[in-house]
Amino acid sequence: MALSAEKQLEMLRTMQTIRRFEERASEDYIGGAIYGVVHCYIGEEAVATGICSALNIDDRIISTHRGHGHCIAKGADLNRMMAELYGRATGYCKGKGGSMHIADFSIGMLGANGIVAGGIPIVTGAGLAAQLEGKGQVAVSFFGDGASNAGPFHESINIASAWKLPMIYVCENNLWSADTEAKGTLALEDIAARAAGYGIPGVIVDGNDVLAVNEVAEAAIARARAGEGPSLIECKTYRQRTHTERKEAIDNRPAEQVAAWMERDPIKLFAADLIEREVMTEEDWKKMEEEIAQEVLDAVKFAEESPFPDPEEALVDVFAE
Amino acid sequence: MALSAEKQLEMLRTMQTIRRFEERASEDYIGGAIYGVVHCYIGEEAVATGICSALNIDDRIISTHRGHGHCIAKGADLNRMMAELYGRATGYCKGKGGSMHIADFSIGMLGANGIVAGGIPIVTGAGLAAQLEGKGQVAVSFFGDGASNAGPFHESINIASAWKLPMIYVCENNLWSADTEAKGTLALEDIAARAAGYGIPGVIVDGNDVLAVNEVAEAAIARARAGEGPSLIECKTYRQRTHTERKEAIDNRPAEQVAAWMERDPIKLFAADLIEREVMTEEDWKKMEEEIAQEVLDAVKFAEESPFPDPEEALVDVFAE
Amino acid sequence: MRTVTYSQAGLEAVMEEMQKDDKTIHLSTNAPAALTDSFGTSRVRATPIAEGGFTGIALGAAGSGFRPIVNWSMVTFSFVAMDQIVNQVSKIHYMFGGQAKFPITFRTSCGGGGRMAAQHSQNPYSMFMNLAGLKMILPSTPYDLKGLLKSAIREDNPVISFEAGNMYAFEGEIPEEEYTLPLGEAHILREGTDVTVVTLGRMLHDTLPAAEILDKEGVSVEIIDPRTLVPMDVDTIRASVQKTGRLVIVDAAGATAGATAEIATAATEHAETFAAMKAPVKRICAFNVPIPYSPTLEDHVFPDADKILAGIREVLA
Amino acid sequence: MRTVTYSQAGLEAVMEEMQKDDKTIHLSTNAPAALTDSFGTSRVRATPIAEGGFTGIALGAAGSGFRPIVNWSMVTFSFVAMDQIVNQVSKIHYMFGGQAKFPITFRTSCGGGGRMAAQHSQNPYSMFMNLAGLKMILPSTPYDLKGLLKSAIREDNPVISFEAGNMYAFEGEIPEEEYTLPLGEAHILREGTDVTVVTLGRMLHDTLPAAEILDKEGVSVEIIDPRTLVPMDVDTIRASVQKTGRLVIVDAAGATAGATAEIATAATEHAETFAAMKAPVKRICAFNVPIPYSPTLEDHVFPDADKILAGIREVLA
Ligand SMILES: Cc1ncc(C[n+]2csc(CCOP(=O)(O)OP(=O)(O)O)c2C)c(N)n1
Ligand SMILES: Cc1ncc(C[n+]2csc(CCOP(=O)(O)OP(=O)(O)O)c2C)c(N)n1
Ligand SMILES: [Mg+2]
Ligand SMILES: [Mg+2]
Repeated sequence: MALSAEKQLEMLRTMQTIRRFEERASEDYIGGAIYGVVHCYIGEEAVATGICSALNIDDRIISTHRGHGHCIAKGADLNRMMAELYGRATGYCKGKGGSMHIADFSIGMLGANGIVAGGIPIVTGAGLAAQLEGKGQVAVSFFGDGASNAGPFHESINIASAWKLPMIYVCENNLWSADTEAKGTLALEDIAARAAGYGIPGVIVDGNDVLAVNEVAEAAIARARAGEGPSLIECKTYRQRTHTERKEAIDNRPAEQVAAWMERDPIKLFAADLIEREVMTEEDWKKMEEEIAQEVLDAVKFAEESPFPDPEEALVDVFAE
Repeated sequence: MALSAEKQLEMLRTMQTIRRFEERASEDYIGGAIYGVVHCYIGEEAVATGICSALNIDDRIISTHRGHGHCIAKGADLNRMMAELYGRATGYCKGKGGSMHIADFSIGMLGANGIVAGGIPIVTGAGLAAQLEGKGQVAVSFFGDGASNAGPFHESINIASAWKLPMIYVCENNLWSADTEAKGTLALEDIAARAAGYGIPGVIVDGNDVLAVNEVAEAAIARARAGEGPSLIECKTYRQRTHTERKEAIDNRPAEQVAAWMERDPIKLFAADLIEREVMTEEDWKKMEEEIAQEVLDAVKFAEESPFPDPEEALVDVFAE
Repeated sequence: MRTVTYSQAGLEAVMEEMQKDDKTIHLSTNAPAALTDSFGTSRVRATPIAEGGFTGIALGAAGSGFRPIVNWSMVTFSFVAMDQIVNQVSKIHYMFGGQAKFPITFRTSCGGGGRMAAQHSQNPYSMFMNLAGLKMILPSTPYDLKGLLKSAIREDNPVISFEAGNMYAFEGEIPEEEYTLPLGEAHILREGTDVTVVTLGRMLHDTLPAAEILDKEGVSVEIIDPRTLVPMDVDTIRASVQKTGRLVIVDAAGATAGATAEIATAATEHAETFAAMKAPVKRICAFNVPIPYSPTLEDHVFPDADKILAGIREVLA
Repeated sequence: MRTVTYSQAGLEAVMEEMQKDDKTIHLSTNAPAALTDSFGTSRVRATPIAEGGFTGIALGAAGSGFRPIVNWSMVTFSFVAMDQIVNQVSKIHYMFGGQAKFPITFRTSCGGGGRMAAQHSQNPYSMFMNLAGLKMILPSTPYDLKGLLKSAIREDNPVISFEAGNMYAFEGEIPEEEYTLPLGEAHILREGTDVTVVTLGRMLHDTLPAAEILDKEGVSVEIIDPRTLVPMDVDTIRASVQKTGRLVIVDAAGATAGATAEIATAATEHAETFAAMKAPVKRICAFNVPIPYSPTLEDHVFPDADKILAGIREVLA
């Protein structure tokens, strides 16, 4: 099914929004306005975008420590995201979470999660909820190649397959987990091969090609909505930046590997494709970029003008009232 | 490679020893001389025997909650085993462990383990030790179908395959985990299919055929000793008794399923085979059974005559001195 | 009133609450027949042996509008799920700024006395108390279990029910009509003026006879069962110690950094209570060892009526 | 003497012990370059992100003649390995009747202050104290870290080294020559007669200035750093409280069932110590909440020099 021009432009917009938001987040982290740790999704935007553009608002997703992309792709508000990074009371978590814990349950975004693989069971529970509700919703778990070596991956995907939960497991295989190469931590080339251990489909897709990702997502989602159970999708992708933002970040990945993947920047590729296919003009693209840049500036302004939480707020929210 | 007559008879002896030991353990559990909980291996003797008869004394194994068979197959002393079940000071664990925690590190038996899947990482560490020592030892992990759904299974086998550890993972698929059918907890017929997720061989074998088990074990062990890494062996078998011994045990498994497997009793099959192949006579078999019966009686006597540990012993062994 | 076992009381609580609210679901490795019969295998799930997995699944279902009841069975199996319990369940409401509710009830049997050895015997509740974000009950009778568990299931927060594994056959009376017991209220089982004895869980039943014996000797013992570990009703305990001047705490867990240490300190850090104290606090606890198998060993590890009696006498001396 | 960072001190301890004994191996998700360079990738393993798996692997290697050093990195990642820690590591020597030794050292960074939020900030050591079978160190200086960690690596038992994550850049002096510090001996950093202040881990550095201020006011503060949580040197603490009559305990963990509760109770349950006490015990702790991200929130959660000063004054009043 060919996607409408509008839809495709929306996807490009999402990808570029993630890019620009994170470029600014990185800057402000180095500058000191954002604290703790920031993991950028830059280079992997096609994954979150390709998947989430096939979802409805009441479908649910969960993210990882590298969460901005999933938030934005699921429709989160940039202002409240940036305010959260700035540690302000107007942030999604009132300043309690920061970059690693942005969530928006109202749009089915069950949160970034700081524990590798920790979110996979949780979103599988959203899949159980969807099955019990019987309204055809699905749930999507995003996780890294590193997470696919962890117990919760196995336990969750096994339960989902045994119970035929409407789940899509999306492995963002960016070839590295922090400074450790995937190669040394698993004896497989393709994580999708693990699907065989659960009797479910496992597909491999170019994670830097948003339309390709969207296509496999549509198929997996249709399968899930039809009650046929979970799928595993492996997206081959790469992070363009170091594992976390640092003032003097040292990238220990081979320079040629980095360079090769920079060539295949998912946004450049998609923008060029859209221009070539005359879905948009260079002009349109420039305008879109400018609009997005402005949105990010607005978000920063919102964050900057927001108050820090009152210290006593630290004692609130331990329990729901 | 054909096994010597002597070796085959030794295997039969091991199987029958497990059987008789556990029949008595069950009796004494019901009678009150053995405490806590007893999980019988009866019906699955061919697995431990087939595997362990391919191992050397300095190879290491780990067991599960259902541990007597692995202990005996690895060469543990019946007296000290029975004394442990009787809670006596002369037991393998000085009465601290009981049925679920019999270990004999001097013969490479790293213990029964009461936590489902809990032993799998531990014995994988023995595999790491073997690799570091470089003397060609291997390590074997026994675990159930139920355990194969647990995180530690996945994490361990993944690490072993990434590091090419000299490991053999032996899944005793007896179709049930306690009162829950394997069918409902995983969407696969064959657990061996999980090997594909780690890029290692996965083989299926009739777990009630001790020679067949031994054959696949030899191959996997040779591979491991050669530094080619781990294998997964799935043994299709069945427990003839309920999950644990109980005064009035209720078996909720289908009666036909139980009956069909009783037909395929691994000891009866192997004894008949040995007689048919004239490796032994009916007479020999009877004599062997009697000798074993006597050994078990001796073990009971040893246990009965051993003292209970002094209460103050409870405070010893928290730390090694 | 009618007589039910501790086990039955727990089941009734679950049944009644599942009847009442079809958003309640049940997860455990062995699905209880009574539940599947009444509510079907859709709401009552037999899970694979993957406590971490299904604890997380329960959390996600809770965040998606359901009210899961999870039975971990033995508390020692809960350690398999500890990342989900500590990093997710206890923190998620807070770290997301309170935007969603996570009503989950965890049931688990703890303790010892069953000759089950170290991996199936433990009273580790204090490990969970240091966390923030989990409520915890420790019911000592069928009446308490049913009433507290029903409140737990209705709570909009995660609650762990630490149940005494060797008490499931223990009988007690409960009312015919429906009732609940509030979380966070201690129960004074016996009023007294000479010494306050705080008992945790099943230790109550070994303490009551000791109190009777002392009563005959003219010593008046006040017995308090906190019933809820978090939130702890320290006010009731402090008021009692202010009256009696003496505090003994009895627990079938090891003392070190245990619930008993917390209760002791709740008294001794409180000015009025400290001022009223006539004797050192006394912890009567299990020895800090893994639980051994053999009866002679295991029986030595846990407090019993004799040790409790001796311990109380010590602070009266 | 020479000046090294806390981080360097830890690394030196590991390097020296790995040099000495080729049965030592190192496991962590990120293999430190300094170690792989010196000892190769065979002894220094970069593991998959599977803390449960590699904790168990370390245990099995320990039972097979090796001396693994495991670095969990953040303590919150250790919860993923909790079944291995609680059910296996802490119990295995005991439940097998002492037949084999399991020498393992676990290193982990704990604490807060880094704006890392709830899943990367915690001081959960008291959770492990209630277990039996694990020793634990909590070093507050580079000198202590190196000396204690070397002893830990030489121990024939599992030891956890709880290191303050926000202290890795902290500098201090260590001797040129080799040294070790024994486990189980508290360190009296400052003698005094009016009040005993027990500080845990990095809290020492916020307490010292408070003591200086009080000194100028004529109040004599004794500061004790237990250095080892298990075994805890209660004798030193009790002797001090018997001298000063007052006990304050400072911890960057929540109070509930914390190490502070244990230390408080070790004093108040001891007859001579209790008799000498002139004021209620005082815990100065982090609030019992998950650790929040925003600086204004996080700074409010942990004790600081002002809160410590105020707390000490309170027991002197
Ligand atoms: C249980 C756990 N262990 C370790 C970490 C530290 N850590 C954070 S991200 C990361 C790498 C994750 O790799 P991957 O899953 O491939 O995701 P990526 O960062 O590549 O997107 C590690 C080791 C953690 N957060 N949680
Ligand atoms: C982590 C954990 N969860 C639950 C249990 C309770 N339990 C003991 S044995 C068992 C079934 C194990 O099934 P399987 O692995 O197939 O082994 P089998 O008993 O069939 O040999 C269960 C659920 C346990 N011991 N450990
Ligand atoms: Mg990765
Ligand atoms: Mg089974």
